[in-house]
Amino acid sequence: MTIGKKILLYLVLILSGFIMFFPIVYAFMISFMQGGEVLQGKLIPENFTLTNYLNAFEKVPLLRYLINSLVVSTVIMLGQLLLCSLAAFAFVFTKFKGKNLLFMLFISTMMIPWEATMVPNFQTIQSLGWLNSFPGLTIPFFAMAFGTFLLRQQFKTIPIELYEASQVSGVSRFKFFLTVVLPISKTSLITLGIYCFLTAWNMYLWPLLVTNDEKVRTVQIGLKQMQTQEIASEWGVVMAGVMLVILPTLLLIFVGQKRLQEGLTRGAIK
Amino acid sequence: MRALELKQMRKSYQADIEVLKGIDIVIEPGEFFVLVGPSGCGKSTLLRMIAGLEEISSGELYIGGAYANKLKPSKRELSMVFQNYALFPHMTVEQNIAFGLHVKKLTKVEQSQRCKEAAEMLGLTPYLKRKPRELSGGQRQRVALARAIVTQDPICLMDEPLSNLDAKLRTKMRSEIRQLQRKLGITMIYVTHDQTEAMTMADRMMILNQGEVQQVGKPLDIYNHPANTFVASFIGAPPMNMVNGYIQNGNVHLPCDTTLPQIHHNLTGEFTIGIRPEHLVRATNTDEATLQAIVTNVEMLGTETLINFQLTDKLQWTARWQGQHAIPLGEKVSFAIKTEDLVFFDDQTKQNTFLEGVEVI
Amino acid sequence: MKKLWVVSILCMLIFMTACSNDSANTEEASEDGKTEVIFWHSMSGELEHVVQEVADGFNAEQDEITVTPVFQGTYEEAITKFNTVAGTEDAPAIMQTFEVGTKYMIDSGKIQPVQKFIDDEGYDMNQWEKNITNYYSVDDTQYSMPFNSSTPVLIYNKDAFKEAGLDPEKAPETYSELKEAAKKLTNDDQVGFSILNYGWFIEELIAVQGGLFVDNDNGRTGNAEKAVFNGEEGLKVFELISEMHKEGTFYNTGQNWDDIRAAFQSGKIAMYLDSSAGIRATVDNAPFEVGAGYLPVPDGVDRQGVIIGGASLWMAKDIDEEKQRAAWEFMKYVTTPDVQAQWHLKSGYFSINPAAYDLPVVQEEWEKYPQLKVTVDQLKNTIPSEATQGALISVFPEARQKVVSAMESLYQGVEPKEALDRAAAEIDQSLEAANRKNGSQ
Amino acid sequence: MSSLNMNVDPKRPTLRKNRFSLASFEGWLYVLPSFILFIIFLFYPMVRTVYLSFFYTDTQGKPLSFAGWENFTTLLSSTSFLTSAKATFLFVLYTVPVGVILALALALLANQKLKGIGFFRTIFSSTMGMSVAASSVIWMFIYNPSIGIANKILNVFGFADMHFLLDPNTALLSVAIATIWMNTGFTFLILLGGLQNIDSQLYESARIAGVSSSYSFRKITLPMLSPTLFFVLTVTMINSFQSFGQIDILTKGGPIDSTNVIVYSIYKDAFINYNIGSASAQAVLLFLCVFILTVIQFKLGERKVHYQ
Repeated sequence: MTIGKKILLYLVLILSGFIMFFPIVYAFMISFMQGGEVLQGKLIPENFTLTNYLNAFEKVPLLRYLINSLVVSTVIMLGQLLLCSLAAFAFVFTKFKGKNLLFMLFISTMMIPWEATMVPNFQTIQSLGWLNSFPGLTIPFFAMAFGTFLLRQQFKTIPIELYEASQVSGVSRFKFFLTVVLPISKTSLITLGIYCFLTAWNMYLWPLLVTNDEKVRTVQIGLKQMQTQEIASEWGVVMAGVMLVILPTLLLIFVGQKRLQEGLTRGAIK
Repeated sequence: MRALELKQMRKSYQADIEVLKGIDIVIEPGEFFVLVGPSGCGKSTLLRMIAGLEEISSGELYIGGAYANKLKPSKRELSMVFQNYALFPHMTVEQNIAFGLHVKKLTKVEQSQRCKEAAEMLGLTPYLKRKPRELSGGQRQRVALARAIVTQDPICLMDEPLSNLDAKLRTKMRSEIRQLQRKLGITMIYVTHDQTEAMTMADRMMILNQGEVQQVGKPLDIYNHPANTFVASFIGAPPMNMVNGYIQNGNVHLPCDTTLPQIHHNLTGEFTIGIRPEHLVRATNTDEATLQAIVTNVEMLGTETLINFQLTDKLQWTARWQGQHAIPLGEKVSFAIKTEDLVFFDDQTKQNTFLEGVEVI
Repeated sequence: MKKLWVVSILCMLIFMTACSNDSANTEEASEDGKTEVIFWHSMSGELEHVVQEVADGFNAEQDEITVTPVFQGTYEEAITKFNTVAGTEDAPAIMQTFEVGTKYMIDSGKIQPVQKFIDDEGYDMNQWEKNITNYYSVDDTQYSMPFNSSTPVLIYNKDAFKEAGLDPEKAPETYSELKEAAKKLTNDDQVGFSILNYGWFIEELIAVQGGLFVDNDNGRTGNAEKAVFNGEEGLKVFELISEMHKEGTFYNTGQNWDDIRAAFQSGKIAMYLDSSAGIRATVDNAPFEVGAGYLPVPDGVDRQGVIIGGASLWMAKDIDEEKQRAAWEFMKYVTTPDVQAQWHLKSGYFSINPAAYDLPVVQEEWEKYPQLKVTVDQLKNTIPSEATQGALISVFPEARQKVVSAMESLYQGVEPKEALDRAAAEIDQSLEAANRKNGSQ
Repeated sequence: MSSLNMNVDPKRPTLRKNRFSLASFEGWLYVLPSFILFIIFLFYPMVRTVYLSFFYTDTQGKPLSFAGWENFTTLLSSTSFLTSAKATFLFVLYTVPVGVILALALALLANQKLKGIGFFRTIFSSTMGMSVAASSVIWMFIYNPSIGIANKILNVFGFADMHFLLDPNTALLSVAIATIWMNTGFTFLILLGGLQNIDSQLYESARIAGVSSSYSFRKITLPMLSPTLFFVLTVTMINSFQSFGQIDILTKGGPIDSTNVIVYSIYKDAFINYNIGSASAQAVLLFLCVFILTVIQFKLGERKVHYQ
């Protein structure tokens, strides 16, 4: 690579990085603005004080919400990884009647608009007595067509010889799943895990519907609680809340990104 | 025909880790040149530097006399066969072979003509419409070869092209590649870790270890006159037998109470002494210098027999005898040794004392 | 990897314990002998704190009842949830619903009109502001208890007025004054006037002229069957917007409250209509002097006054009478002058109980924010009628969307009459469908 | 998948049958947990929705009387639904191809071996961590005609102010841009993973052959990346059809219904206008539409996709 090309690449990288990251920086700036500064169209706050952050913690039990979100997202993530990998495994490594039809059925669930399911699901959860509880917040999301689809694509790249080898050596299918399929697919599992976690972290309407209590409520509800309609929202505080809420997810991406990279290079050297 | 010249070529990834430590070599046009060494010795890196896939950290590369350090891979007029063949899974054999030919400013007709020739030469004609995954390992290997020769570049680089094949096929391909090279008269630079491949195929070979050249030369010269203990044990199977001994008063003392009488060199002191297995012949008459040892294992290969025996408590040697010898295990056998068959390596530098100071090319 | 497992297992553990705790929690509440009143509301931001303070005040004052306010998202979200749980044990005792949901709540059959308790106790309703309670009263039955109430006002930039040579102490009162002022205020960087694309403001601008929104006396004497806002009054409003927009003295700020406030505070617009509840924050945040005035009327039209906006508190049916009574106690507490004074000062909404305005705390605040008094006066001067009582429509939210679309089409050059008629026709259809359903019930 | 048959021993017919049904049972066992949850939380509500779409409902969502196809015929003949359908398709058209191409470009950029590339990768994938609600609020400020940065930038380049979200001609496009930004992080990460899985020797081979980089992009990168691309396209298309949060916050379906995509229209009918029958009918139509498109995509796509 010539120096000129390198410089050009870096320029493009920096430019696109700036464009991609700008909205987040903007939110960060707003999170330090007081009162009307935001509405007057300023870009850089007058001074960087933590008042808004303290306010955000005061306004809603943010810490409690953060812990709840962490628990809910982690449980959903683990549940999804488990169920999706099991189902994807079945779609790739077992043979049963109606498999293809079932797969199409699975995929079709992705197309069901959530608006249509919200109210009936709420009633189901209510009749199960799961309102205001972690099962109600998590279990409906354990099955996920998207994740099953993603893992199926990944599992399909595993050479069939590996499966045959395990059959020959008398290893049970489940053991093959645990000891061969899962470790090989680690990268995909981590990617999917991050995705699941983030999606769960960003849920709003469902947690709002099934909870009545700050003991189980999640951060996105907290964010909504900070905004107002008829009265001017304190955007500085709201953005401080946003920053606090996206901090864990950004950290996760940062760490996950590294792990991802490790996983990928390890796979490449082999 | 173009020669290749490497001058003090070095490669380092980080400042302190040097993968190649100054390689100097001239590869003659039309030569079959083999780079051999254990894995991790830097031979593939060297090949990739020649190809232009890796940057040259320092030193100079000349192709056909022209400075080529900064040349793009495609401008070096060479072809390359990769270890895993690097076939495009989504293209047919024909498309794979013809890949990139359009850059050579050939007409469509010429392209397909060349492609057919290459396929014909390698017996791939029936498979032209197939995808790589529908081929056997040997056929894939041939596709990779065809893709290299179709370019008609004067230099061809091969990076362990046979390592994914089974033993029998490997032997067959070995001679095929050699014949092909002769037929086309191209310069071939061939990387392998297999000393047999190197011995059987090379016009000349270069042995690398830990980024340093150990020895360069014709296979037999190297076999007969290994430059150091590394080369001695790397080239030849089974490897050269070695033991620490010393020379005193013109007598060679081996640690197994064996003393060889005369020596026509003026050597004295401690040495690592080596001897090829085939030089440990069965003692037939008593006035020969002999070595007596207990047989621990016997491998009969039909035309020859390998006899393992306990030289000292910790050291086993192997002898290779022509013919079939059913020796019971545990028997004490006498081996005759000729002093001129012994190779003496400096105890400190591990260099062959006979070759010391001699330029080895 | 190990760490990851530890974290996962920990999370699972928390999860498990949380599950097992859950059933215990619900029982605990009733164990201490107090009646628990769950109060669902949609007050977010600073308002949620004020609601909590009111509830805390009530809980501290007596030891029979505990009121627990729970935020349930926007009005729409809360109403969806209420709709689903109404009639079950998960239903709240008190439910806050926006003004346009009034007809819906009445029709739902899941609420208990507060009139019952007023009658039972002979509670004196006259201490409440008639112009507020009227909205939630149908056929002389008080259905819900007004809670957060607001009206629209004209907000303007006094500094800009001075610069344009206008009297900063005198807000434009008629359309011609408004237009003239807007013309003077409009320059390269500033546009004279703006209205949020929100149906409420159109309703108000019609009502202030004494015009009706739907037939059957604004739906107060029978189910509304036809939209009538496309009459003379509505046309005047739309013509005003259309003309000013064509002149370039009207700025389209979209549907977001915050966008229009941003436009005002950044000096992009000099006058706009805002909710009385938002005034104080606007005054605080603006880097210039802010004035407030009454809603403008067309020339030669007598000002009738404004309709109340905001939300009210509803009581659920099908719950223990004891809980209903407890909820009623809380509602009464909320309307006491002291509480209302606090509410008015902290939230910016009106006091339901006008007595609160005479309290020194309020008077002091008014000294600081004379703009607040303007809003109260505007409400006080309102002449009660079907027009200012506000419309009662089952499909009100939908109607508002249609009006917004009509407003938006004005900016695309559609004729005011055409825009209004189209919206009215669409609302007629919806009304017809809704009435048909209700009829077949 | 036919190679899976190989574990069946043809010499022992009795065992064969046993094994097969056992395997079949086992297969179901793995799928069962997901399947049960799908039935409870997706299929049951969907069936209910289909059921309701054939009824007149009261404002509480209870079916009143059978309506036959009327909900559908009313919808299909109403201009507002057709506007919604048009907006939806345009929105998908704006977001999916551009979004995927942008993410692919970023992934190609971030796949270079450069120092500090990890930092850029993190930056590019960072939008994945932003919730739709949070991002929408930020974009609301960016687009704000009076204070937003977007107009300030336009002014710097000498363009006049734009009313991004207020002009029916630009609103959908503006929401689409915000959506593309929100989705890029995830799409980027998946595509980068796909790129890194391509054997580097294929590119080296191309370098030696001396083909142009655009040629090797067309002949190597795209075909090798096709399974990933196919996946990303399918998923972003479905997601795009279901975009809701950004529309709710940025435009509320306006101005003049120009951004009133079907999902938002469903939301309005179900949660604001209490018109459950119509909402259900729209949900059914949306489902069918996405379903058909996905089936077509699978049929066309799987043919073009090269699994290794």
